[in-house]
Amino acid sequence: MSAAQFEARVTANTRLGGGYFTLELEADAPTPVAGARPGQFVMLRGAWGRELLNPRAFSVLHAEGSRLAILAKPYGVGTRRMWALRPGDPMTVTGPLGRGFPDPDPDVRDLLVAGGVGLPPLHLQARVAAAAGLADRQELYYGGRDHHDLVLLHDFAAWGVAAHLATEDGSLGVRGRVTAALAPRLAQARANHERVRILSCGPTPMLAAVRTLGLAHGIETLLCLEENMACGFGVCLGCAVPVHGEKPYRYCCTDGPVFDAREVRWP
Amino acid sequence: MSAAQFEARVTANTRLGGGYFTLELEADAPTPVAGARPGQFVMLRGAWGRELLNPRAFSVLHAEGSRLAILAKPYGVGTRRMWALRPGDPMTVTGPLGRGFPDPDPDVRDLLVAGGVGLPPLHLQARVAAAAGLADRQELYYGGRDHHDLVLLHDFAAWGVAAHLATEDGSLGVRGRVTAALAPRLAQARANHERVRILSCGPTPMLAAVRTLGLAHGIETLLCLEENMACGFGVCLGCAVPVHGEKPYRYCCTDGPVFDAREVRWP
Amino acid sequence: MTHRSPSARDPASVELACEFGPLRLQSPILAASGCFAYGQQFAAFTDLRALGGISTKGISPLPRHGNPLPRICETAGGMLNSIGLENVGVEAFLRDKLPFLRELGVSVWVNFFGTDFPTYIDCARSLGNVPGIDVLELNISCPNIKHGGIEFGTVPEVAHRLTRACVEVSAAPIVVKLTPNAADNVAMADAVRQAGAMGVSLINTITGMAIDVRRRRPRIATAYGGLSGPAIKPIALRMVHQVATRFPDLPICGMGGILSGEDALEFLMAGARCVQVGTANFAEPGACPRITRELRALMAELDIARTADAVGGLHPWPPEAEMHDR
Amino acid sequence: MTHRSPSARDPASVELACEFGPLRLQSPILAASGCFAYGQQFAAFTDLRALGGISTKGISPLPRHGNPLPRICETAGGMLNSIGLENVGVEAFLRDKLPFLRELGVSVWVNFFGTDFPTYIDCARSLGNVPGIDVLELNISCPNIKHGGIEFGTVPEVAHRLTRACVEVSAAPIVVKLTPNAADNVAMADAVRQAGAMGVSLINTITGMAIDVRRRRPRIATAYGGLSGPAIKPIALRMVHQVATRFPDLPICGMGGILSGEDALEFLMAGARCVQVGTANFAEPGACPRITRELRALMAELDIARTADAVGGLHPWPPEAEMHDR
Ligand SMILES: Cc1cc2nc3c(=O)[nH]c(=O)nc-3n(C[C@H](O)[C@H](O)[C@H](O)COP(=O)(O)OP(=O)(O)OC[C@H]3O[C@@H](n4cnc5c(N)ncnc54)[C@H](O)[C@@H]3O)c2cc1C
Ligand SMILES: Cc1cc2nc3c(=O)[nH]c(=O)nc-3n(C[C@H](O)[C@H](O)[C@H](O)COP(=O)(O)OP(=O)(O)OC[C@H]3O[C@@H](n4cnc5c(N)ncnc54)[C@H](O)[C@@H]3O)c2cc1C
Ligand SMILES: Cc1cc2nc3c(=O)[nH]c(=O)nc-3n(C[C@H](O)[C@H](O)[C@H](O)COP(=O)(O)O)c2cc1C
Ligand SMILES: Cc1cc2nc3c(=O)[nH]c(=O)nc-3n(C[C@H](O)[C@H](O)[C@H](O)COP(=O)(O)O)c2cc1C
Ligand code: FES
Ligand code: FES
Repeated sequence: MSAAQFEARVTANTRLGGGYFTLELEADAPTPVAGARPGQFVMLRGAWGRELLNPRAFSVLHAEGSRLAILAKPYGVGTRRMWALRPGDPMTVTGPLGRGFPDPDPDVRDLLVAGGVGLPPLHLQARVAAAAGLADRQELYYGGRDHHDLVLLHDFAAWGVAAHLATEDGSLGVRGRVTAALAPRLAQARANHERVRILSCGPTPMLAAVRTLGLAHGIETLLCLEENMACGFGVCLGCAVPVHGEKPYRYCCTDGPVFDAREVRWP
Repeated sequence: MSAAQFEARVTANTRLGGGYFTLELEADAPTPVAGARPGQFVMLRGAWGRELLNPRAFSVLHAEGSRLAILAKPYGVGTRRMWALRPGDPMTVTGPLGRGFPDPDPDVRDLLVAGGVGLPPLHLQARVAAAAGLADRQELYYGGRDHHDLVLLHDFAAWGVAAHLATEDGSLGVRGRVTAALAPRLAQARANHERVRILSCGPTPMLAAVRTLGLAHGIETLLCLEENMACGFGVCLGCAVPVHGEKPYRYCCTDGPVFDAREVRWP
Repeated sequence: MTHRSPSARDPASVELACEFGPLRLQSPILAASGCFAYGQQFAAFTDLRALGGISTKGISPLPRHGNPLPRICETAGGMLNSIGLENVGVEAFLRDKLPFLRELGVSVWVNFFGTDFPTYIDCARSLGNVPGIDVLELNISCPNIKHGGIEFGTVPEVAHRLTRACVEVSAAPIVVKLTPNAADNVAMADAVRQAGAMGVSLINTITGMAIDVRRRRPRIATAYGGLSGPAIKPIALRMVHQVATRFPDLPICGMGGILSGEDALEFLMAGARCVQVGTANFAEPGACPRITRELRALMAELDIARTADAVGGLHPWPPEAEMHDR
Repeated sequence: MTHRSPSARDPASVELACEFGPLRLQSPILAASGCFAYGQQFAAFTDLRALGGISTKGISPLPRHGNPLPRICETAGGMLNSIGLENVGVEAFLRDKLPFLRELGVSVWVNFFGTDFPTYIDCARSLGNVPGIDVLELNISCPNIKHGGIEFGTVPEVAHRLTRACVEVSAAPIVVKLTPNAADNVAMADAVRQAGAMGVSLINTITGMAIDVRRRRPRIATAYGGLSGPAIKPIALRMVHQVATRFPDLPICGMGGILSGEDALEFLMAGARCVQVGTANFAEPGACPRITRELRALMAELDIARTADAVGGLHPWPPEAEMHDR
């Protein structure tokens, strides 16, 4: 699905608690973002004049026809402005960009490991799987600081996707990091020769821990990475990802954002 | 009345036609701008981040208690943003600044000569005079390109201030420039030894013509000038006005914006 | 909304085509080096054939992998980059990238650099004699590589020698891209002009820094990077104007923070014969064609018939005594 | 809204007081020259006693009337000014302005300049031996006057001689304000340091231009003016960092685009011992006290006990292989 740049308007900006919000946008006509795979992203820019030049990257949470939604949290100056957007405000969208996760596979269990604003790709993967009747092939492992950090849980419940929650303060699910919940599951899968793969998106330290676990258990691990992006379509070369192999870098926006954990040059 | 800086919210942004709009603002508590004289101004700045640094100057159109209103027209980047403001949007206000016109005087006729966004000081002068029962000592000479360029006429009518209108296309009042309407009035005043003075605000070419007329007739002429301003309170030295006398410049924001036409160093 | 004077002429009658030294460009709006890669990615979004030309990512004799990450961050009205001149190298460029560019029918500017005299000259020789390359843009100004780059761009005598050496081995005309980090751009322009440069491009990015106070470290891994975007436009316009005023016959390609047709026209009026659009392409793949449309409309409004008529010719301010009519 | 780590310490416990060479400042936040006049106008809006100090408008031996208008215009994230160093002159300054400043109890920096060696020295002598003046800030960097100004600021040997001559006649320590228009700020800093300057201020404005395309003329009457504001912050930070890295013992007063406490902290971490706030004062007469409050809160959040602990000490980026924990 080739990408396009188009104008859209905010139709809703919903505060979810914990600082999270979903932003829903609508264009005048159906857009190619409706065909986005889980893990693909859009570049968004508001009417920011000459102060903020570059758009910001957001994973597609959901898209259909002329509509699309993302999940975000105020972080720096761009996301703080997005937090304050109101219905009717204009945004410029470019997408869908990048390569997403593989399709759900009836023969494989997807262990969806999410943290923070890394939820959208896994939320969309679960949605797609559920629509294909493969909800029971998806298991969500979702961690955060506290219960405010875990959002959109009802969707997984509605789709019939099992959710394993972890919070650092124990206010929801098991107490601890998401990897604590994941580790025994990987051991079990290995013991049972079960075909599983890890699909993960979240803060980089979490991804690093997931990667270490996945590699240790010899389980296919796909990481959806974040890098600072100026363009999102392969021209600025800002979004280099350090990789093993012939060349030291690949590009988050065009080669990723989904990378095989083995490829990523992390310790 | 000493100036203050305070936060306010837009309560109304009213399109008047011809590109003009009035912006009404309200602060949490009464502000010193309520005591502004006609010709005094405020510096306004929206939530413009780091792109536009400096506030913009606007004559006080009306102020009472915690409320104030200005009249404007989209011109450059700042006024274009103001055009798009909506109720609830925040603005930072500093004012009242500068020195305004003299009080209405029962023994003198004020010939209020206005053009474009130069109307507010004269509108406020007429309002003040009317409140003091001196509406009949005020005469408005108001010119524009066409009838869209002449706004808020009903106020003058309500106050009982006579209005002499001129449009370049003849669509309202006499055809021609406002000076064409003013010139015979000055001749008449001189012939009758009538005590009149000119109070004028508008585009610089108009002010230059008014000044020439006033000087030619030996009539006291007060011009409310515009200069690029960064601060509005006398520190940047950006708003120099060329004057005759010992020093080549005075400052629009602190010495003005109202200057005696004789003082201004124009040809 | 705002009262705009109605167009003084039909926008369709505005002639954007212009000359840049011996070159004929169909429009003065080109894409800037490092901000357009080798053009392909833009084909999906926009019609590349409307451009005046494309300046490629800087090419070196051998491929380069670039700098460690993070490589970019945003600042007020600008961005810092420290890409490190990552590029595919001469050989892969000629094989994989040039055919696509040549096909477009727009003027092809190949931005290039070396790390010392021999590699610069090698590069000029390999690229400067290939059909379909219209200009070699000699980059003596990249702040992001350790060797070469900046020192070539700040000492007039060195720039002179380097330019002369490249001119001698290249059939394609050489346009030297000057760095704003030099003390005196006029002296630099003079040096390369006398060495046979056909023209100059200015400006490249300005060395800058940003700090993440929470992590107490620079925002980009190399600490310093190149500042681009509207933040630098006033500096770029001043430099273009200085050089154009001093050397009215030297073709100048102006750039730095162009986001709109009006920005482009500012550069033309400052004395540039054509301009490049850089950072704007990242947010908006269709930036160049939009800016071209805006320039055309603005020239029509201001009754400027041809690009050449827009170049230079700034009016001085009248004496203060006559300023009442501004 | 955003999750901020709760303050690591009580903001009230943060010690803003700091040393700048022999001076003790009660806060590292000063008001910048030319952006605060002589202080009086701000008294109506804000408590001046909370400042670390005030740098006055540049003073010359005789009063100056400044440049023709228009003198200012805004650019993306910045503004251009060409005030032309208008000032009341030494005599009126000492008589009418200094008493007010001295009363405040904050450190008084008198920014000064001449048009040639004798007038510079004259000025240093008249101002440098007056009680209540804590620093003479030697402005060798103003782009807006025809004579003096820029040439003094770009040639290290000239700056050295000028600084030495001023140091010799002034009891007050001399801080030299360097210009970003020089090729090599490190060389300039070295030259004035060796000439006996107590410290350096950087940066002054950068020469820039803006064009009104509709009137086809420069936006300010002198065509070129000085660019200030957030647009130049990355350039200023880089220059402060370069000089601080090279001369860790030389006190640096950093400035350029500071609008917030976080901006100020960036300058401290780049190596400045104190900072000045310029353009921000125009929009917000209370900018300096607000920035001071923000700096205090941010230092508390980051568990920085004293201003001195905020200065310098940037962490380098870890090798890429360890970057996953960023
Ligand atoms: C492929 C992709 C998908 C993403 N999906 C989402 C999403 O669904 N929801 C969401 O909330 N966010 C998502 N992000 C992150 C989002 O793009 C950043 O939070 C956003 O760019 C921050 O913008 P800002 O203006 O708020 O912060 P800035 O002020 O631009 O940045 C503040 C600081 O954050 C750093 N920074 C900025 N962007 C990133 C980044 N991408 N990674 C690491 N550090 C960064 C900057 O260097 C700077 O230090 C995604 C990023 C990528 C690359
Ligand atoms: C004392 C005073 C009272 C004013 N009262 C009103 C008012 O009641 N209503 C109203 O609509 N406007 C008023 N103005 C004018 C208003 O301040 C400007 O229109 C505004 O600053 C333009 O801002 P902008 O961002 O839209 O334009 P900018 O993009 O800032 O400016 C565009 C161009 O206009 C020039 N310019 C900007 N300001 C001025 C100026 N003041 N005079 C001449 N040229 C200028 C700039 O140099 C630039 O070339 C007043 C100005 C002053 C000084
Ligand atoms: C990410 C990036 C990469 C760049 N790479 C190059 C390059 O390889 N060679 C070069 O001469 N200039 C390079 N530049 C500089 C631009 O061509 C241009 O001179 C500069 O960015 C100013 O223009 P702008 O403000 O429109 O971006 C690069 C700029 C950016 C932002
Ligand atoms: C209107 C204006 C006038 C200035 N006048 C002086 C001056 O007289 N002497 C001086 O050394 N610097 C002067 N400066 C420079 C500032 O002190 C400061 O170095 C520069 O503006 C960068 O800081 P900022 O971005 O916070 O404004 C002036 C700056 C402005 C904007
Ligand atoms: S974001 Fe520009 S190349 Fe990836
Ligand atoms: S606007 Fe700053 S001195 Fe008048």
